[in-house]
Amino acid sequence: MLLSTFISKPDSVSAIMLKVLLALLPGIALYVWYYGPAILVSITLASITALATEAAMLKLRDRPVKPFLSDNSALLTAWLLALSIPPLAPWWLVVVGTAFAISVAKHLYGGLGNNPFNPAMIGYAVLIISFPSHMTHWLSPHGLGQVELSFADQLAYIFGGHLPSGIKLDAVTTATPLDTLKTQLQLDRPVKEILGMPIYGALAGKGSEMVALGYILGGAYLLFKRIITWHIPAAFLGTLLVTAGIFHLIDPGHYAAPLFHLTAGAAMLGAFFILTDPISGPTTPKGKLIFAAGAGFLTYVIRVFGGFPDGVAFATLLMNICVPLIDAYTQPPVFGKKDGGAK
Amino acid sequence: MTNYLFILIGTVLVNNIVMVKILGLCPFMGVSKKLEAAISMGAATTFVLTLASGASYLIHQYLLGPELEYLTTLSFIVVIAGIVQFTEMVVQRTSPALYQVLGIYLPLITTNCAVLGIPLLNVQAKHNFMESLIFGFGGALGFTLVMVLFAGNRERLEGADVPGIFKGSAIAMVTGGLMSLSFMGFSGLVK
Amino acid sequence: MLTALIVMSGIALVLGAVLGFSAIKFKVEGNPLVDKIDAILPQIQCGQCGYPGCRPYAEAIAAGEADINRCPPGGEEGIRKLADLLGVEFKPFGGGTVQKPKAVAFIDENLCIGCTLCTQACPVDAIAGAAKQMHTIIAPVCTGCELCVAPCPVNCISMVVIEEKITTWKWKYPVYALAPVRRSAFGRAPE
Amino acid sequence: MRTLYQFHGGVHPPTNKTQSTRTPIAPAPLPGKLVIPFHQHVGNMARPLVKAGNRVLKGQLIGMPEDGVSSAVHASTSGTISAIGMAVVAHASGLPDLCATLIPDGQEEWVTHEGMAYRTAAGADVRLALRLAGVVGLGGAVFPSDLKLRSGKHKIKSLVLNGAECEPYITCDDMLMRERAAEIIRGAEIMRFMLDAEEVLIGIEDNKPEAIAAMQLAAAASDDKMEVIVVPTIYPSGGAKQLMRILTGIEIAAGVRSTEKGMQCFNVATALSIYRALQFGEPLLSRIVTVTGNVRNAQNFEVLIGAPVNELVALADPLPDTNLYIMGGPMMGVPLPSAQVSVVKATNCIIAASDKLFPPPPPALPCIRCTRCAEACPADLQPQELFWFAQSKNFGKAQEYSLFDCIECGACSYVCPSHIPLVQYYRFAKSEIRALEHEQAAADLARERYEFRQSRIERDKQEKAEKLAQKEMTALAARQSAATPEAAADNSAQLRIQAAVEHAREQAAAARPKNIDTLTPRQQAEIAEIEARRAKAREMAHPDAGQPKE
Repeated sequence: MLLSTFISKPDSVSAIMLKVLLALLPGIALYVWYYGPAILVSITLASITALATEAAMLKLRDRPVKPFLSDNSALLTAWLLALSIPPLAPWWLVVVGTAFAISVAKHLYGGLGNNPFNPAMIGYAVLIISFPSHMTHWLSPHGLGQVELSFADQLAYIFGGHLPSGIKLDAVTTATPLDTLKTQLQLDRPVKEILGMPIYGALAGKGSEMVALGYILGGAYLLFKRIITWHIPAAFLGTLLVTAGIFHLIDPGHYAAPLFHLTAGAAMLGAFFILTDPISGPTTPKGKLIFAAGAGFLTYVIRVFGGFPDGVAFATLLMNICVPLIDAYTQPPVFGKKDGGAK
Repeated sequence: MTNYLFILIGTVLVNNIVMVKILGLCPFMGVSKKLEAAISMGAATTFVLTLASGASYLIHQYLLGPELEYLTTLSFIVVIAGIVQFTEMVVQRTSPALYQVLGIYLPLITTNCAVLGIPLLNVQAKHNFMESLIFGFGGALGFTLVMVLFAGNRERLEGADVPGIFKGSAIAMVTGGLMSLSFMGFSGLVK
Repeated sequence: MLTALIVMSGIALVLGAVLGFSAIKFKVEGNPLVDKIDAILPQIQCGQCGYPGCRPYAEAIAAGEADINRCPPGGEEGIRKLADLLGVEFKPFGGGTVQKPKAVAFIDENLCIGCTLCTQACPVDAIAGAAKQMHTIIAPVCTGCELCVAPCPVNCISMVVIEEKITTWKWKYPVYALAPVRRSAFGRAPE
Repeated sequence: MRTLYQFHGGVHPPTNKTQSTRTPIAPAPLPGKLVIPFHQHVGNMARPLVKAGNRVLKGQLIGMPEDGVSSAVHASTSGTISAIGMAVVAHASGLPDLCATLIPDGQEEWVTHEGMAYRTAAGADVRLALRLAGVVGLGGAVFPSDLKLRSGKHKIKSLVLNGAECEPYITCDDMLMRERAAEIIRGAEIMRFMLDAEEVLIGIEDNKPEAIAAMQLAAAASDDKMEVIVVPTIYPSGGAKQLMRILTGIEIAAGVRSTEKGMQCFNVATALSIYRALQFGEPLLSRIVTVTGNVRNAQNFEVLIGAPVNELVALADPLPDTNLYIMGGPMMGVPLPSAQVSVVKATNCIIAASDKLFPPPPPALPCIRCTRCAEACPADLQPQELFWFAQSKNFGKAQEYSLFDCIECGACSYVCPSHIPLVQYYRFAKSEIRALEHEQAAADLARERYEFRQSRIERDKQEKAEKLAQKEMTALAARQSAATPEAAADNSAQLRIQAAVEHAREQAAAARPKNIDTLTPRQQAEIAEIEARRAKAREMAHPDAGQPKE
């Protein structure tokens, strides 16, 4: 018998997830514009793997397949992971990462709603630790590579691992702007000079800064639709800005400008799409601020001082670990028990 | 001074004794079901570990010397066992509640390989007395941090729809592994 | 060789002295654990655990003589609490003990001969009545231990299962429906 | 303009109120049978005063309030009591409860009744009159009103009259305020007088302009300081605590009495019944019920307490695909276990439901912690955490996260994108916790009694041992002191006889039945019968005892 509320708002998990997927489209479109359609291949690959793994895990766990397969959460994980790894990555890299994310990080914990870690970021972390060399070959934006690969050549490389004869991988790929900055700084070149290199645009990487703009657009849509609240993006970007600003003020020759850090790497993707994952994130407003501020700080530290090219994934995972404690210690006071609650 | 700070950050985060060195897994798995127990265990271990680091440095430096190097492990074990016994008695007397919470795990600090591991690492790294103390304290702090975070996660996981065969220790192991994966993000931070 | 012996026995001597001293200094009396276990037990005093009451059973658990899964009235919840307190794994019921629905004793007053055997058996004085007078169960304090049933010479005591009333009715655990919920139409269609 | 305050959260479900406000309140015709439960209020069940076959008059007391929190129950019309027994009542459990079945004779013959001069009578007498009139809160809580009309040691500043009626579909208070504003204001004057409150604040949601106008007109005519305050439409503004927060800015925590903060809150319909009870001596026999939903003519009816729901709904002409009746609104209402249950004092609305009107929700998915529920919660709780703990039966944690501050308003369930029956989980957890607490109390009592028994047995044993020792001592002393053996024998024989006499006396005292002095012949006969049965039982138990030996 139905005993609780008899009416409910016309809303659903799958609709929410669908809106997040929609919000990713401007970023993806700009991605394709600047880097070519290879990313669509990895997104498709990741999506198919995610759905297949999800279905298999649901079957194994004896759970109904249909309602969970149509909740779009597996697709979202797949898209976020595909957007985090190089578009020219071999097919098995995408498949391994996605399958690991869905099966271990999500379904071992009980599937949708139960995972303490962001599955996409677990997938990314596993890949960058297991296959570091494959994870650093990023496609050069249009007009910057020594050679431009045709879409057919890209497909051949993704699925067969062969480049057209006479073309070396290094000729079509490059390190990310963040990675380049780090390696060049180790050669004792000043930031200003490094940022003059052709891969850099107005703020950060050429192309990638525009993709970041696309993510901001999507983020604005999510804020407008009230899928996410302002807390996480604001605290994350704010902390990143302030931390980068302080270091930049101390030594502008060695530390890049704050706006560079905001638009470089996965900062915008993280701020609006990764950290805002409600399942692995905190739930209280104060907790969201602490969580995102911590992630912003860790992102900067790992990016600038650590051994990995970008810090968003690890910062997200490290803050994910802290979520239960953050939630437990930031419970807002209940009705009538606020300090000075009388008026 | 920065040297000490680096040792501290290094032991707490970058070379975390549990997450990176994979030492001290017994209490990490055993006493992390409840948050309070994890905090108390961390505190007790911090006390023992700091004391053991200092004592073992003194013994190694002044009692054993180069010709009795082969007694290092043996003597460290004896000293640690003694300190743990002492701690147990103090805790039982001063805080019966804490004693209750820690239960059988208090004597287990003796067999916590992290507690033996850190003095041995100290010897290996040729730390001086102050460095040994800070290394021991930092290691214990890292241990406590990870214990507390892990306990928080395990308390929450109790409500999760974990598949039957993964319930309990299995999923805790998986979580420990994924936490370790996350801590690898710190690698390269302090050389 | 000799130095090694001297060093090790020196360490042992010092530690022994310190521990011996603290053993006197930090002496603790009594065992608060028994009280804590006793507080968890349902106090039905039924003896189904094989001990003559709840407290003796608590003492046996504290001494490590008895398992935690021998109290059927406490239910699985009770075992879980004991497991939490003692830091051991949860165990299902052992030794052929079954959990029965809650019941109270009922004396058929037509048959009672007033022999007082049942009043002597009742651990909580829940039977009123003197010699040669019929007895009555004081239902609100009856724990349903069934200890009075066997001694009755005329078999006039029976256990009556407590039925659910509106005042004791509990909301049921919602069925986590993954198939669409169908509303169950009531018996007859509304006119 | 008064400053209004806001409470956290709240939702805006479609109100669906206009369907039932098009026609005035209509009296429901006398039904063929009334089933009146004895437990219609919070607290102890009323004690039945009538037996099957008794003729009762309209307004006659048939259920006497028991000690403490309780209220009276009356015959809603004149007729014959055909049965006192268990019947399924309007309760989510679907369990039966003690009811009186009344067959009306159609005479509507009133019991003699008269009003009382409440201004001159002692406060306790006025409250007793209300208790015996069965006046309880008609907003749905059915808490005995007399208990709320004690100002106690706290000074009451504001008397809040709740006319917000925020639940969708329900319009009984709206219609009552439109049609009987003057009487409600009279009731408010009585309550203000009894509580010695400074002001009366009447909160009405802004979607009831007619009611607001009527109430303003009536309030203006009063000598008391009364103010009709229009509050914005938001669910659950009609929750007592939420309304008091809106009107005064003061929040009352769970477990705190509003009087401690100088406030008391009543429903408008309660004000009316208080007025009727004191002015005319009329007990609470009927109430206004909205019949709406899947019906052709949604309308408000004045219904006698005890009238069967199916006869009431038939007046509104339900559509054939109706498959469920809900008592209350769509947010907090409970499905009725059967259409045959009767209207009780808590019945403010009956919604005929069909799958078309309230489509069954899609399958519930796991919680994704989106916190829409936390944003909607008017009690500032974290429903997602409560759900997490309730579904894993971690009751201790659920309580830590203030489960009992939940008012079960359903705002969280309404907004949940996973369609989880959240309130259901909270109700489950709450009743489990209450049961566990009850069990714990029982265990504590058992331990106490057990320990007392142990100590008594120990003491008895000791006393016995002492007595024995003493006896031996005296015997020894006697043996030693006795000059002649004869005297000693005499002495001990005397002792023995004395003991035997005492024993016999004791036994006699123990065996003599008590309370036989004032027995009627019938009772004496009963006792004799029991003795006979007992003798027979004894025979059965010891078959050889009574038989002559061969």
